[in-house]
Amino acid sequence: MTALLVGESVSRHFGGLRAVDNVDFHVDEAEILGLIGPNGAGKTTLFSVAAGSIPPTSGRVLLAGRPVSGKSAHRSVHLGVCRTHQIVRPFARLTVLDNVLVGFHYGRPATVPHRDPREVAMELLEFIGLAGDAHRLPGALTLAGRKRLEMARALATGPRVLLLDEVVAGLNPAEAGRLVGLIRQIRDRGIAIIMIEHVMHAVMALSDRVIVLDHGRKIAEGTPAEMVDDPLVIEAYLGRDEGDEEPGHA
Amino acid sequence: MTAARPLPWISLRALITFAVVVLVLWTGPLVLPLGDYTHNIIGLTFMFMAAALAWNWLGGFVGQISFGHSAMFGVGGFVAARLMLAFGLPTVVGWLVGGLVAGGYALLWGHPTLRLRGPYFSIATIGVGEATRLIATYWSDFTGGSSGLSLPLSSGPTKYQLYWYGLYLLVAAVAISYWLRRSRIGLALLAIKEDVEAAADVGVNATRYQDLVLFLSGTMVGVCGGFYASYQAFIDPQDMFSFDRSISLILMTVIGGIGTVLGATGGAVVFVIIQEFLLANYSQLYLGLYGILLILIILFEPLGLTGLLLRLRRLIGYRRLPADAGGPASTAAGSATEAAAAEGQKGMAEEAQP
Amino acid sequence: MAVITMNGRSARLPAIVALATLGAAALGLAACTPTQSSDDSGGADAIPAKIVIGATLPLTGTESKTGGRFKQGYELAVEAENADGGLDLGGKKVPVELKLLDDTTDQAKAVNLAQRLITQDKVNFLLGTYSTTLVEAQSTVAEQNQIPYVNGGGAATSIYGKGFKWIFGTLAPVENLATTEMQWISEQQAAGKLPKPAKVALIWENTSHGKDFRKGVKDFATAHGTDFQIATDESFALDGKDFSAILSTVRTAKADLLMVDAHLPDFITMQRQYLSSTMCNKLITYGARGAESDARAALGQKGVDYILSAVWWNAQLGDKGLNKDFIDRFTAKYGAAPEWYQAEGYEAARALLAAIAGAGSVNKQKVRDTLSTMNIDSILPGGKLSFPPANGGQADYPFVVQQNLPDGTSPIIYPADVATGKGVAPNPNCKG
Amino acid sequence: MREALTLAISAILLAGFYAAMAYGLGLIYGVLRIVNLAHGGIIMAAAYLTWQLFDRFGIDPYLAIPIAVVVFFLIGVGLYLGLVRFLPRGPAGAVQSLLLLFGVWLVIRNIVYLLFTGNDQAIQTRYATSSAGILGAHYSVTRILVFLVAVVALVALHLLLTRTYLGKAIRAVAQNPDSCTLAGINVERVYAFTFGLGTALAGLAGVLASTLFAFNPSFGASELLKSFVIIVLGGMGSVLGIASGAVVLAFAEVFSIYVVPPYLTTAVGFVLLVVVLVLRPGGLFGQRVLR
Repeated sequence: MTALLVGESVSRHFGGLRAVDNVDFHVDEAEILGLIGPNGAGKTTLFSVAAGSIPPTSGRVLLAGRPVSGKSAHRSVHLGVCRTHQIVRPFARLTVLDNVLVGFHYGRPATVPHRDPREVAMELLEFIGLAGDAHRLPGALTLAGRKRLEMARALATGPRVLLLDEVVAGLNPAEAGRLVGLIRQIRDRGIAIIMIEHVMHAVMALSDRVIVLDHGRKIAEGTPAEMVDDPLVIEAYLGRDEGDEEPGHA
Repeated sequence: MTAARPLPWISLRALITFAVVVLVLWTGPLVLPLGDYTHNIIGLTFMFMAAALAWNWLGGFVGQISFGHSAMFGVGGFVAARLMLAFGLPTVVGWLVGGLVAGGYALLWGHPTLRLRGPYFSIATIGVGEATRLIATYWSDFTGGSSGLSLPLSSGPTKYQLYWYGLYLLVAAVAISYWLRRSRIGLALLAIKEDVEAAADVGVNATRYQDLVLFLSGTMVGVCGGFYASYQAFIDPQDMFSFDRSISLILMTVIGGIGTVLGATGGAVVFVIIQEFLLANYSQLYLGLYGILLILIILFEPLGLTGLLLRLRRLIGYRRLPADAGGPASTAAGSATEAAAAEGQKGMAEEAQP
Repeated sequence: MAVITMNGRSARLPAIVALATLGAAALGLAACTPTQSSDDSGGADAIPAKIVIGATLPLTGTESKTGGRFKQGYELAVEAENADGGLDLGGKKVPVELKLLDDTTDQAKAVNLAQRLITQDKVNFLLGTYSTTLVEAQSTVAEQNQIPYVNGGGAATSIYGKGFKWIFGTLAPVENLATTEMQWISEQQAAGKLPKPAKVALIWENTSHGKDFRKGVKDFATAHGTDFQIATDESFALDGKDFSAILSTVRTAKADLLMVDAHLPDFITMQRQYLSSTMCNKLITYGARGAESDARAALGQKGVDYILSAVWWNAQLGDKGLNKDFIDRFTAKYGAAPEWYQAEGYEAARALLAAIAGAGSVNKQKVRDTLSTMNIDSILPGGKLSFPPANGGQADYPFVVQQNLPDGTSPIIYPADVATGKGVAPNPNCKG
Repeated sequence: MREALTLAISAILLAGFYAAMAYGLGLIYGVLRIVNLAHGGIIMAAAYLTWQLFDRFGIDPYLAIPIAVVVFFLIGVGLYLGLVRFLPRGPAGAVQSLLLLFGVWLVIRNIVYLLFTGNDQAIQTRYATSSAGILGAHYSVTRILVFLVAVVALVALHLLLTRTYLGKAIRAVAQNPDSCTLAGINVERVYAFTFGLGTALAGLAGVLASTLFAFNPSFGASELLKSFVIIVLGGMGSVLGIASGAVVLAFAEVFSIYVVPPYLTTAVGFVLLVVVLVLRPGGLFGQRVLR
């Protein structure tokens, strides 16, 4: 079957720094693509390009054959590509429900909802497991809760491709486990997912395919199984360690 | 977009209260023996309330503090005056056209500058306001320069009638405020105010909505400028475009409670009361008075009078069940979102947790 | 594509809706606004128990200093009138009450308070406030309500050029300031002390004051054909920080006469730069500036030497007649010599009182007519005060030209009949 | 041509004052990310202090500099500890700081007004109108002195920020307060000091202004606005950035007389401000503006 979201030799440079360097990728419907690599590898930058937040220096990203990169973020969302943030960014002074409603009202302008969006939103919150907190403020949620909210808000926009940036990281094993399950369910709804993740077992458990980035370049691609014993990957992770912040959200 | 909303953006109760208040204000002067002076001052106050509300759309709802709204006030005033002088346009038409021109002018500088946030935007608006003032002051052919413009005394509504025109202005401003706050758009504005990027990442076209609000704000302030021109019958650039005028709008809103409809209006009233009655006796203290007021409000009650009211409400244990209201997209009067959005300036959302 | 249009509507629709609301609210309801049942007691001819004269002055705010001076003038005049029981209306002595409010140098307030004095306090007549813009704003109220309004604080000709019938001003137009100075200058030309033709550098602040000054100079120059040629003609913004650009144009123009119109801060800044740039023109004037104590304090005696200045009135006029009487009573009451502000305030009030007495009633129309036709003895230069309708009710008389001398005095040097000293030209400080 | 030269020199002299005027605003913004709207008020108050010292005790303005600097340093620290400290950090705080410090400005203006009335004041030193020749043309001694002081201040400030431990701490905090806290720097103390220093610099500017111009309680408004223009033009990167911004503005104002009528020279600055803010926002204040 044909790939849904395709990146064609995508590059993004910040001044001299090649944050993303000539990367090709693709993800199919109902597929989970893992995106791994050490800090500073350019994963988040790649997300930002795919989500339209920042234009690529060269190359392009296509959704079902139509370019989504290089447009403004909200356009990409309207086309069906939505991303979450590594550091969750809920609208702190909107209730959980209203956070989701923003997505419903503005994420999918083409589809005029026949039903009360607030009902739909509540259903989504049920699914995501935040129904009980609908009328609370994000500040009152646990980290796990806020990560779920971040995902709920993204789902509300009715994406065809969901870009998840380290949603599992920082959660305790139990929460992580539940979230992994949730992500599967989302995939089962036919939504393509690209996820950046440092929590290896999560990536390995979820991903149908994995792409490894290092210094902005794609150094490996394949099934999770293939990745674990790929020398390049091991070197990338163990060979050198780099604590520096990734460009893109510097 | 109404399709997207089950409930009207203003509850029946609110609507009725509003109508009653307007009716009282409309008939007030006819039954009560107000002195002419008070009568006129109230009329002028209506205009200030409308202007403060308009400023609040941008400053409060979107969180972009403008120090340059005098620019639109002046443009509106002078365009209206010119139109009345040159073509003898009916006063109200003059105001509206003046307002639209002012709104257009606001877009002209606003569209590019609204990409800036926080202090950067504010600084830019200071630049805009000052540049506009200087250019207007020396563009004698249009503004009459330092000698200003005098409107025809005979034509147009009398000061006495202006009271009601002011009232209509206020009604329009309040209506737009509620609509901006409570309709679907209110949700977008709150999101933008919270985090532009995140808003864009869920599909909100931040630029478009900021532009829209600035245009509305500029237009309304421009119309107020026209009203002021008719009220004064003489306007000169130094006064119309003065920095203090922009400041007074900020003061009104901040005193009353930035980001809230009630606040902007109440603030304007307090502002005028201070102007008229306190300053009459202690006029050499008025600058400091406002200064201290500002400091106290920012430090202790960033929501101004509205904040005090909210506290009072909390004190007497008043709670609105959030279940009956889910934020701006519905009737948000007491909802956590509204309260929190109000509390907003404090930067502590927990405050509003029901 | 649907995305775009859909979005487009969602954002544009509101604008239309909102403007519709606005339009409907204003236009639709414009019709139904009550109108006022006006009770105009203006025509009443009955002799009242007292005559109430209303006025606002900037007693606080930026013009507070001047406002206070006008207050002194107003009060002195009214006090003098009441000293013998008040105004004589048809054989009946009627006391005069002055109702004075503080407009805090704020335009809107000046307008509102004037409105209040007329409609609420039902004053019979109005005296004006100070500074052109405030008077200009206030005059419209007086005109609307058809109440005589005499002011000593608005000089701009624009105030009197609107065909208003009820506005009278005792300040002669600033044109006259320039004209009077030019007259003295051309006398010096005739005496061969100043070159003929003389190159004039004309620098004016961009205010109505500056504009009128400029007009005076230019009109005089054109009237005197070849005697003067305007070498530079520049205006500057208030509160300038650096005048080097303007001064350099003056330098390159090689002007003989430097004729500037500026208010105090700019005068100080500019004169300091002028002096330190070692420029020297055969004659300098800063319009009304230069003789005041503030100027000497800020620039030092040498800094203001030989500066030519012209004012509406000057205490040195007070050696005889009305002036002596005025100054004596003023110094007796306030323990200081009056300046032109107090004099103008005093004259404005006196003129109004004289008109009331002349009309023999408080009938606004009659008093207005008297004001526009009367011609009374005055302390102002020329000794006569009238409000010629030809000038829209603005008084018209020569200024008094003073010159600062090294000995620290600033004698009146023109017009000759009131001169207390001899003018010096060209500026002896300039070598070559 | 030599007229242009003369103008260029006086533009440079003006730039000296402009730079001195903007240092304080720039420093405080660069470190605390707070726009000190009270800046103009401080300048005005310092002018009055200088005038009083000169008038009552005959202290020469330039000798009054150390006094003013100390006094306003303390005032600045006081303002920080008493008011600014309580503002939330982040965007909300940024907006509130504008309003708070504007309030402070109003209060200062009113106090000065009550103490000395609204009249224009000016300081008349012996050398106020004396001049010195540079390249044939003559320039006011005061302007030259002001320029020199500004340069000295520039160098001193630069050294302080680059050479001393305190300076390094300030710059570290400016870059990343959080990690500084971790590194054991007392961020609050650095903030207090910086605010004091910025206020002291504004005080210095006030002293210099008092020797050049006549002033009254509303003096300082245009100084504040021009300081904005300068820090926006020069970017917040460094003290040198501010200085260069000052030069740009001064030249723009002085030479714009060839392009626009003299009375519009002031407007030039503000137009510049907006244009630069819009076109080069990324370069502004030395960091990303667009969020």
